[in-house]
Amino acid sequence: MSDSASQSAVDERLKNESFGARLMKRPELGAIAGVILVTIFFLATADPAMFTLSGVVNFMTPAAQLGILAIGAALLMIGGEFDLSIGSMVAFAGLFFAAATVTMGLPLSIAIPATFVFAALMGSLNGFIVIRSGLPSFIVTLAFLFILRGLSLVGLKLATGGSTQLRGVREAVEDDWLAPFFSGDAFSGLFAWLAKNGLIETFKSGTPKVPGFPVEIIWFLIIAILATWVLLRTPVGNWIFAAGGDPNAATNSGVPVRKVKISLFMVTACCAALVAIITVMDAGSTDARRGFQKEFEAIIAAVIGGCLLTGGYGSAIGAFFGATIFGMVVIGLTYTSFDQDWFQVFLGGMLLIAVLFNNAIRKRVTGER
Amino acid sequence: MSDSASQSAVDERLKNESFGARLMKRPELGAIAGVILVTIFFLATADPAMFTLSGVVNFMTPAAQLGILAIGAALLMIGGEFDLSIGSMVAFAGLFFAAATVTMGLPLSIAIPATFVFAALMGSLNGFIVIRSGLPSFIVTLAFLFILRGLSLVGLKLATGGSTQLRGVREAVEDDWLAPFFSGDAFSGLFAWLAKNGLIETFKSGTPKVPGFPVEIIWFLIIAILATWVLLRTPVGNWIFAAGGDPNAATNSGVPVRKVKISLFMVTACCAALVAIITVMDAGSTDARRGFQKEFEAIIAAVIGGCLLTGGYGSAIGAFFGATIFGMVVIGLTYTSFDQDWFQVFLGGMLLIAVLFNNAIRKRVTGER
Amino acid sequence: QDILVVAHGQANDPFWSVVKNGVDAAAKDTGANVEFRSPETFDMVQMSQMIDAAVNQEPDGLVVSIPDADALGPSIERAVAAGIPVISMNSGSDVSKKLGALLHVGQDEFTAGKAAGAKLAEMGGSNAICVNQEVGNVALDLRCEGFAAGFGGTVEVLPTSNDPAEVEAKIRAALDSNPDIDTVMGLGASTVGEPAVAAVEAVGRAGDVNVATFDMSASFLQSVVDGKAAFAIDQQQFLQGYLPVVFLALNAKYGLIPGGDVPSGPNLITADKAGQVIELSAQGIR
Amino acid sequence: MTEDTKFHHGDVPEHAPIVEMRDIEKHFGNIIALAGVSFDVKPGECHCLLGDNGAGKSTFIKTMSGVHKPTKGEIYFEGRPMSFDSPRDAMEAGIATVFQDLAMIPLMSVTRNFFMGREPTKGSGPLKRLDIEKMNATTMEEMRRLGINLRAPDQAVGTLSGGERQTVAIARAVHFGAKVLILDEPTSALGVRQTSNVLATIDKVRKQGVGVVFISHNVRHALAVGDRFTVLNRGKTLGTATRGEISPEELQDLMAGGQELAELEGSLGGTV
Amino acid sequence: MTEDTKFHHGDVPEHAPIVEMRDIEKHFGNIIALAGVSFDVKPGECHCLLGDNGAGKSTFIKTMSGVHKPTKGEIYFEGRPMSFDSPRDAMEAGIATVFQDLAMIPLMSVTRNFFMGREPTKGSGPLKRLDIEKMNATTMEEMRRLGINLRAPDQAVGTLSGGERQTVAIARAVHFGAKVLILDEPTSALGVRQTSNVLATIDKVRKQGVGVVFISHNVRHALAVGDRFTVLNRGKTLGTATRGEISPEELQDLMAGGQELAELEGSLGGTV
Ligand SMILES: Nc1ncnc2c1ncn2[C@@H]1O[C@H](COP(=O)(O)OP(=O)(O)OP(=O)(O)O)[C@@H](O)[C@H]1O
Ligand SMILES: Nc1ncnc2c1ncn2[C@@H]1O[C@H](COP(=O)(O)OP(=O)(O)OP(=O)(O)O)[C@@H](O)[C@H]1O
Ligand SMILES: [Mg+2]
Ligand SMILES: [Mg+2]
Repeated sequence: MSDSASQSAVDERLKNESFGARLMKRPELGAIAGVILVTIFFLATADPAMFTLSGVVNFMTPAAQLGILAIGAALLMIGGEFDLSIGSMVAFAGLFFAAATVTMGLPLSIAIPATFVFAALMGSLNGFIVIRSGLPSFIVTLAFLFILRGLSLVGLKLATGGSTQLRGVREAVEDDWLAPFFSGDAFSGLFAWLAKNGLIETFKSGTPKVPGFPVEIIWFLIIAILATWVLLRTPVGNWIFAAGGDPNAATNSGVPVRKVKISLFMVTACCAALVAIITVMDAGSTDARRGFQKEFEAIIAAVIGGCLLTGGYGSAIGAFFGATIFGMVVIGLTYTSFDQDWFQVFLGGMLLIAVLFNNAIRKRVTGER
Repeated sequence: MSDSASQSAVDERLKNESFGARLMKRPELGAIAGVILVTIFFLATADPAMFTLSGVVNFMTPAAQLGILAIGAALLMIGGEFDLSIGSMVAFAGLFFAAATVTMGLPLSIAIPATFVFAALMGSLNGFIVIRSGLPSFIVTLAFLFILRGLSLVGLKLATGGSTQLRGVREAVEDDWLAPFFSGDAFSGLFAWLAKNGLIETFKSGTPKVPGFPVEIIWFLIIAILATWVLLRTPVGNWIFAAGGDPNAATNSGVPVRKVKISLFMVTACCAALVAIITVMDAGSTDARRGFQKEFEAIIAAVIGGCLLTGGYGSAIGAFFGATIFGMVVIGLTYTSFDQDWFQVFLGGMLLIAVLFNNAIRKRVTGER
Repeated sequence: QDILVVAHGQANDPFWSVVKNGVDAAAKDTGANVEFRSPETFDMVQMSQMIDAAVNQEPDGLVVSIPDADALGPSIERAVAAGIPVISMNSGSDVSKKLGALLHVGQDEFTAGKAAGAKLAEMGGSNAICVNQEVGNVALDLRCEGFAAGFGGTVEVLPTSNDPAEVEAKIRAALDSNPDIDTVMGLGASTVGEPAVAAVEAVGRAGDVNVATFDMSASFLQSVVDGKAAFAIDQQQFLQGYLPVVFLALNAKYGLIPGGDVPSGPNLITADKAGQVIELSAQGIR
Repeated sequence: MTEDTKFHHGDVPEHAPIVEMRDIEKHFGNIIALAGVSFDVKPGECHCLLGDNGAGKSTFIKTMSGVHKPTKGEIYFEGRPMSFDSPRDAMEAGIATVFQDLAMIPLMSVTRNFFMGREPTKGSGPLKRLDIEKMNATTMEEMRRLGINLRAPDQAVGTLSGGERQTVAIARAVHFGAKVLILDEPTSALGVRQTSNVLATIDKVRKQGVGVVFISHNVRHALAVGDRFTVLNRGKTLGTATRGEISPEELQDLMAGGQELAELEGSLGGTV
Repeated sequence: MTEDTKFHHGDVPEHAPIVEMRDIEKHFGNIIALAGVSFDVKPGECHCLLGDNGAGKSTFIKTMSGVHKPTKGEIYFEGRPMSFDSPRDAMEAGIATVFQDLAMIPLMSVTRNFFMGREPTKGSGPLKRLDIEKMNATTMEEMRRLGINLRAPDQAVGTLSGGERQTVAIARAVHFGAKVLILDEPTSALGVRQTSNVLATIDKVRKQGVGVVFISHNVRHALAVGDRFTVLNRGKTLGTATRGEISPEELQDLMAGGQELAELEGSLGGTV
């Protein structure tokens, strides 16, 4: 049976493939052409302030917050399910966290884990209902979209005695040793030193224009790398692709599809909780409208980044670039001199052009048809 | 080869099936249990006014407006695609129609066909891009969600000279012979006669509580019947199911998948245009927020009614019941004495319970597992 | 007595939650049975259907806001025809009488915007952005229009979403790319006002740029106290919820009704008054 | 069907080919699936396409039935150069195909799958509608003819057994096959009885002047009905042989890609 | 593989069965797929499950491998009553299955499909990761052993040819098969060479004491490797025969559901 062992080395049934083609074939790099196109567009049309350090940090901050959600959503979509409740989860986890720190006065070392545990519980409830009932996750999590949003309002009114804003979080957590991990800017010492040495821009007063790297960007990078590692390099990643690609076939091949899906719901909810914690600590307050429609934007970012709505295909890095494109376009248009009435028209047009371009490039490079 | 012709008459491999089981197996009837549950709930909790004639008409009106969109969305979903731009299309077609009648003073016999033609063109553009690029329709129509919404804003400002609200439609079309088909109440003579004879409720002043049957309900019924007929009794219906079930297999079997999908995009856009015309004529005005999130609600209604998000399965009657459930819950809560703060919690809870109940009943009756 | 309130703003909107708190307080004080209802988004079609639903229940009084007289007119006239006393509040002062409402409690968005614009112009502003978190919501669009009318100088509308991070980034972007901007007008305190203050600080122009906003939140008022923001516009919307209910309750009981419209604002809360208001704002009363 | 059917008839009818394919190449990205294959099928003959797994048989017949566009090469249909844009075009020209993956929609009923793309209607004008009774009756009848007794014509195809599903695809192609019938491993999942029915059916349609392209891994099935045999190997033809020119052993050798089978032959005792 | 493999060995080893199924019934809604089937498989034997299309073979082995829960009936695994909640449970007990629909994810690569659910890792702690090189090498090797030379292990399974895909499923089951190996029509899409390899592989694993359940429509394949033969017909057993007790003709007759084949036999010339 040792026939043709030599054949596998050089197979006459293969053409040579360029390096570019091999890169573009990877779903995680698919969205890169879109990022480049959008960058070129704004380099040409936007105020140069957009691509200074402070400008980049400025548009990467909302992109990072969206991106953390988008990566969670992407994992779940690859696993074949949706979670429409993440936007409401941001509001509800924010309320939970704010109430824990302000109303109950708990230290962060308790409040943060508690928020995550709580979010994970809600996520697993979502997952459990989906798995048990066999209903589409779209409709189940939609119900939780409404329920959690409503509960946030009720909870806020309870916690504040009538207002829809709960404030005082910043004061409550200011001195906590965990606070720097979840709010403010990282490496502020480094940036101050750079500013002193004239390596980065400063205000006239001498303080650096960018006091540091917002922590959400760092979280965003960490989570993107972690999710990519899990997807591509661990058994669980394989199970996620399998569960989304064909749950029946996956179950029959011994993949614990139910466990995988429930875990993904928990992860997604925890991503929402992380965004909630970061934004609540940044803003110092929370209100009932936090995270409004974020589920939608997260799915958009994941799809721009190459995830299939039908599951089984996509990548975390793609969601990363998708969120970046979305963030750049939304914020970037403010740097241009277009009439802002046209904002949505441009937003839609840019999204469409970015994905079309992306797609065209990929097809051209990989020779797919 | 004439073996066992007798076997096909009574097959020992079949158990008897109850009539209920056969009914519940049909996707178009799946949502009926949910309607019944919701009705029972409101019978128990709501003001009895809800189930008087005027109450029913009252909640069926929004249900019908949503339902017209939902049927379009359901057909498209069965065909395997989404249209996220229908909400914006309602706004834009509304603007188009209002501008045609008010600003340009065209008669309805020109304005209405023009609006439909225009909507169909936009729909086919959507479809064309989706088919040509091979991108998911989710992302393409999302771009049009933004573009059309933005254009509505720009167009309104142009048409009104700065305001985002265009008024005066009612005055402009009042005397047009086509107006009664698209606005107001049908059979109002009949209802007045019924009221005079005390057969239906009146206000203290003697005017009937229900002046007639709102035309949107009649359109809703017509479209539901038509769509069901097309789906179940025509070749095109078969093609729609096939195109959504597996576009490759369908193409290989000779189904003109591209044409089917583009037509469906056009139909969906025309449904949006119809809703736009009806609501603009009813309200007498239009604004830039019309139809906001209606795409979402339409998809919800279709999914409640049993459509699969992955395509290839669902029904128009299901979407009909789905929209009815949604409309009943949204308006019905107005008739109850629940605190508005809890509105969303109830809305979510009711939706979840309705679909779970539905599902449980169907499984029980058909013995599926 | 049954009194129904149908408003165009949602219960989770900071502004409208205060209105609702007023409604609830009036319900308690009068002992009437009051329900507050609103559509899920700014949706005139659905709102007219909700008014119809309210009319069907033949309440003893109906309170409505009227941001679009064309769309809501027929439903309100139907209520009046059915013999239900109607009071309009918040928006619609111009059409209230015509549609048959007894009176109007509130203040026009346009007027409020105009007052704010005039005040900011007086404070030295000449180049402003009006940050609108819900473009197309006619009630909000009117605020910007009024602001532009009162302000006189250049006014650019900046469309954003409800997300504070995005609002802050966009305001920073606007300030970065146009150094002439000296005034930021927000249409909501917690969604726009607070991020606007943060954005102005982040670009290092605190003091040069005047920030003002419609409505109030405790955090924004704190900024006013601290001198980081100019003022907040208070419509005293608690009154818009409270008074109509009380009037209708009295009307149902004794047939009493005031003779004319009640203006509830505008009321500019500047640094000197802000301190007292913070507590009340944190409780959802102002 | 009559008992005296003879599969082993001698001569290939001499006609111009219905479909002729010349030097077809097909690449998928960097993968070369076909590296120049020529092939034709004449009316009334059964031309067998044989070859190892992955040799390119399915890819080849997909270019013939309009699913793939060839990267290079020409297709002649009834003598004229032709390029099918879609399977529907090919179908309308008279080519019916049973694909290896069957091209069925699992969620749809047997009847709806059977008539997918070519639904019969009754009535006219706005009342024109599917002739459901006729569709159901035809489906049950055609299935029974191939040896499958369906429980009900509205069972979803996804819940049929493998062989039942394959039979639906075959029955459909036979029912609509006009000039050329392409069968890609049609008997792979079929039972003994169903297989014999399918082979008999091939013989019958061939007699009616239809050109049949038959792909199989089973030498016996190929020899039972084939008039000519073309063997593919790694994307290229190893040549075409006419019935009688070649012995079963030679053919089996070719199908396995030449010398390699010899090593294994002993262990199988000729059972494959 | 050695040249002197003998498929035709006489005696069935006398052991207690690994899996025993008693009076299994399975209903889907109002459809009765199995109406009481008993079956067992012993270590080191190859037990063939034969029968017409739609007889219930696939449904039966799916209850054995934990996919379906039987509506009625008992399952004993190594003598103890057992009810598998999921295929994973069955797998962990040592049952590996090649399903008729193969249970592959088309969008995933060959390697990822091969190891799906049982991925080897290297490293430890947070650095524990898939051993990609080993996975790729194993996949290529196991495929080559069954006669398929893949171009690259990262090709998506959806783009493989039918036979290549089936071989992935077989190679996977053989690689992981521990105590019982269930093969549902494993050779249906395979070429001559691949088929002979698979039959030889069955023989090899049986010799190692694994119990094999083999479903086929090909009498020759069944007779080549089978020790016992159970025939299903319309959801019921027609009985079990031991090698030698039954002639190929009798078996073929039974597989076609009894007398019905006789009518067709003549026309086929024993070619099926
Ligand atoms: N869409 C595709 N993308 C990449 N490679 C493909 C694609 N389709 C087929 N191939 C490759 O082309 C080769 C030929 O495949 P094809 O399906 O034609 O083989 P086949 O002769 O039908 O084999 P079998 O007998 O196993 O069905 C295979 O090696 C397969 O991996
Ligand atoms: N999920 C299901 N729902 C309804 N009926 C089913 C389902 N699965 C199988 N059946 C029916 O049960 C019967 C047995 O199917 P099964 O797949 O077990 O047959 P099989 O013996 O494997 O046939 P083949 O040789 O064609 O593969 C078939 O008639 C099929 O239609
Ligand atoms: Mg093939
Ligand atoms: Mg089977």
